[in-house]
Amino acid sequence: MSFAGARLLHISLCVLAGSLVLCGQALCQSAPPDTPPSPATDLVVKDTPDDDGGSVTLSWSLSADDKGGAKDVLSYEIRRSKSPDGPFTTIKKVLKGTSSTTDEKKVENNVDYYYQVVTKDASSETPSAVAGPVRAHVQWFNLGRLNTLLITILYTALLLYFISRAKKGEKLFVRRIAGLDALDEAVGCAPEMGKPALYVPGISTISDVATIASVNILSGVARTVADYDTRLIVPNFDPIVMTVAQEVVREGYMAAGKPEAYREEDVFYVTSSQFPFVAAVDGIMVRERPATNLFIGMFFAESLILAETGASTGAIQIAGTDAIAQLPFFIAACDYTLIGEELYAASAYLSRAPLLLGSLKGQDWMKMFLIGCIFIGLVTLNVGFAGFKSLFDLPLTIFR
Amino acid sequence: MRRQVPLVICFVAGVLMLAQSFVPPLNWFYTNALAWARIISCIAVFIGLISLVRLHATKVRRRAADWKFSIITLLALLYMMLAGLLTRYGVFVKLHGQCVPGSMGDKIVTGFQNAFNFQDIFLNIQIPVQATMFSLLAFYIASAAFRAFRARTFEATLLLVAATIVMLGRVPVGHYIWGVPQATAWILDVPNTAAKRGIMIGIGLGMTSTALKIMLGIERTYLGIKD
Amino acid sequence: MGSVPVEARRSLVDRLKDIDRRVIFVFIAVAVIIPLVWPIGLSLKASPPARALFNEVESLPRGSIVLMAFDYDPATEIELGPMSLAFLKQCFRKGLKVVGLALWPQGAQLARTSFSEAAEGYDVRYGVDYVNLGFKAGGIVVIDSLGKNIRASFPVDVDGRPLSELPLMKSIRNFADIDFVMSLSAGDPGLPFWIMIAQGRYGRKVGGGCTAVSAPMLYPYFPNQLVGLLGGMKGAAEYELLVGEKGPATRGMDAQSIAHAAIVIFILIGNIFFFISRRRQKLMGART
Amino acid sequence: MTLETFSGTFGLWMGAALTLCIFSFLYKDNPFYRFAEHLFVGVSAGYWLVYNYWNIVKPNLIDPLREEQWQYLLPLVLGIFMLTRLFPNVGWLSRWAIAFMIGSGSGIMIITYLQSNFLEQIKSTLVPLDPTGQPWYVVVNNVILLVGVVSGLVYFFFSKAHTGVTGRIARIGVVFLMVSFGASFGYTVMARISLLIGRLYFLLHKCVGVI
Repeated sequence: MSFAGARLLHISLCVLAGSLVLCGQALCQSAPPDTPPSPATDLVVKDTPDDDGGSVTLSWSLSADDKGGAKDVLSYEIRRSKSPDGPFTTIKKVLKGTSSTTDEKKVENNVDYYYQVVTKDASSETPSAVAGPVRAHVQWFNLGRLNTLLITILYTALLLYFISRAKKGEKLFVRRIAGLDALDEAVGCAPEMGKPALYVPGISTISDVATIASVNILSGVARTVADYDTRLIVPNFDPIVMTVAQEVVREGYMAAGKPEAYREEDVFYVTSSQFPFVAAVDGIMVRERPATNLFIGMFFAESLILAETGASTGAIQIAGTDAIAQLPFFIAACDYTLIGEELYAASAYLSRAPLLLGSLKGQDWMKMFLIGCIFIGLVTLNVGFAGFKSLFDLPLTIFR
Repeated sequence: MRRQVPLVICFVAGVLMLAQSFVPPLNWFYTNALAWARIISCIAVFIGLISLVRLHATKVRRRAADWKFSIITLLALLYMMLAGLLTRYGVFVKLHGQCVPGSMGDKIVTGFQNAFNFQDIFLNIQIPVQATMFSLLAFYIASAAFRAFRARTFEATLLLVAATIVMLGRVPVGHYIWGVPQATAWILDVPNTAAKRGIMIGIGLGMTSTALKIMLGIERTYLGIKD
Repeated sequence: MGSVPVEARRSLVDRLKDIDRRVIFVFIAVAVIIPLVWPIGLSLKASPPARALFNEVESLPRGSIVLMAFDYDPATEIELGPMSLAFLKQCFRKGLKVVGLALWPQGAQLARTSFSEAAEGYDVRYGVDYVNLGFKAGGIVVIDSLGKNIRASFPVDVDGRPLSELPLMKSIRNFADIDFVMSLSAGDPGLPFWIMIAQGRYGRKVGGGCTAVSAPMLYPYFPNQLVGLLGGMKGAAEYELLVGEKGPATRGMDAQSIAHAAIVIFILIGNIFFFISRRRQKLMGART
Repeated sequence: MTLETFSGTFGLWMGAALTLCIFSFLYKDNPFYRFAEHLFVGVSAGYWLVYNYWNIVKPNLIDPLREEQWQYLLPLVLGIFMLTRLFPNVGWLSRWAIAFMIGSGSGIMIITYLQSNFLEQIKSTLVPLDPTGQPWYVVVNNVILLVGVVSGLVYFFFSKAHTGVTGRIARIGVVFLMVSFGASFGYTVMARISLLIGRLYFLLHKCVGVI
């Protein structure tokens, strides 16, 4: 046996003996045999970007014993101190397999902090090297949203430009929107049949822009209905939407010169729960038999229950929504449907107010801009330059 | 005062909301405004309640059609309010961030003394009726498909064909027909995605343009004030 | 041919073209009810996640302890209830012991129903072969506490009996005594938490069932962190197939197939009569 | 029969009876449906009132005010302004609260939708069209996707008549819209039938016991 071989044997025996002892100890303590896990490495600490301070971001490379599955490492403990020598206090614990986290636990701005990540298994732990110092700062601008800001500015500018041109009296063309052309006719046929018209302004809140778009259409509908001396029934899902609807309908009757014909009890609250609301509106449709049903605003699964019940009463139905999932059902069960953006165009289309028409033109220009972006993006992407595409990343990381 | 103040409030709230997404120190406005809006909505429920009670009380008083049923609505409303707000059990108990009605601490209240309590009424009335109303859709989706899916025009034919293929592709029976599962996946992944994206972009533009007009006071119909 | 019969036939075609919707309603109801009462068992192939779950449970030795979480409510019972039945039947047949609990308040009651339904036809006794610990609020905190001591969170069972009176619970202290964890989860708190704690921290094998809606979100956990997953009613039907018990999900999937076929047939009928009546109209138009 | 099972059985039958009341609407409107409908509206309105109080008003308004977090006075004041609607001569104050909600809602919508419906969508439309290194059908699908998105956008042009080239492109857009609506319709059928299966299973299994 060579010297090296003898030495190897000696070491092996020692290790064997050692582990036997360890095993013995372990058995006595009824704990599994254990060696401390290898530490997490490459700990990097930095101020969390694009926030209002009070946060530090940590990232590290996993311990060599953290391989996923039922391995040695159980968790990592994040410890923090104001000095590199400690004392370190535990801030939080993250599960194995995690290699980054943020510390938001009472982090003071502009104060130096030092961190270490402690790798833990069932019975022992190994600290990483200390990283730092790091300071949390307040950022006054969220660079990650720079692209959003630019788009917002561009879009606002486009809209304002066309609105100002419209203000100067420029004639603006708007194409036909069948659903809106049908609106007057549909509302007009209710009085001919001696029946009321029903208007459901969706089942969302007033903070939802779709609801406001609906309220705008309601305003025009109310005026037409008042002209014909018909009842307009408006059941509501949200009390605030109800108050707004009442104002708008009353205003419509006043504009038509018939304030006395307005009945506040026809614009009422039902309940803020989806299906009871539908049950009640279904009841109204089969009992009052409105000649026209208008479902305009935000809708959910109940859309088809409303539209099918309405169809069974033989009413003319016009729907409009930006709820993409509900469009197929309205299209199947209603006579006309305002699809997505058409709902928002309705206000301008119906009122022909130049300011509103101007904004439609702005929207179209934005679409052109977008199609342009898509083509530029495709060309650059397919010649192997991905930089243009990454301009549309959220959050934007290109400038970091 | 009556016209200008709301427009100013609207503008300032809108600008603050816009600004907070670019200026991190203004983030507080986002969290608070959402909470405030929720609180205002909740207080406003009281207005809804008055409207509901007034509507049904009027029906009862005038002996209008179905006035007897209006009594049921009023009684149910009253009962739920009393049971929910006044019961000594406190019927609502906070459980992991979400209030679970009808529980006392961790133990669900059951038994006769609570057969008509808040939770049981919710369980035995609200839940089954809600589920049944929802399930009416199975019937309506069939009758709508029957009526609407006629090959009247080219577009209607497309609607019909796409719907039929996907409908079959979703269930075991469709897997007996060659090509249907593949066609279903393709329709959903390619043309469907493309069209949805077009609609989404349109909605994005329409909604943001309307929102901007609202903020700037160009769109103010909602105030019920005409220029 | 005279003009009168044409008129008469046209009206029949028109009438069929515009069938009363209530006729359609009846057919839909029948199309759903018949397969529910008399299941057909249209061929269905078990997907890999369902098969993996089945095999894993099959490989557990007799007497192993399975922890089963009923994390759902009546709204999702039609999807998750059948899974619980098929899974429990497999456990009872294999002689596995089942400890049920719920992180959703109404889950406790649903567990009670599932246990008593699944126990029918098997020689199992409450307290010996299975227990129902009931509901405990707290979600992830409850799961975590099971790692240390079950009694801390569940001192008594669903009926208020102390665990010490239940023979099965005498040998169970914490996760270390549990061989398999199954969570039927309709959302939050649910399967992701079980994976995170029971699998991630305590290294237990975790399987699960979820609604069709949340299945795409949970599939990525398979097979590394989840030994198997059942998604929606289809997943439940697959499991019934594997276990060999044609249960509510098989019935449900049959009903789905038949109802879909019924709708397609109605669409076809509508179109056939639409074309016939249009051709007649054209003919009539040509005549006059 | 214990009291508990009595209450359970009673509840079960109540649920079953109400289920049938609602289903009866499929035949036609009738007093049973009216009964269920009016009960349902009353119960749910009361439920939401109570729910709102315990889940929002109490924890998010009353409790913070008790703890002297005075910034919560603002929503309280705006909420009270909202209630002025009930009194015609001061009702105009409610517009302040409404304006706050609409303004903040609009502000957040602008950012959210420009990000999710604009930037995100452009980004996902920028797909590789280079046939090298990927199967031909992926490229074909990407081209179809692109055509669909662009023609869909052209359909939504408002300031241009749908004639000539614009008209033809818009018509392609309509083709995509129709296929998509058909597909979504077909896709949803399964979920809706599931709901019915759930209800019928409840009736047949729990109440009648035939399955």
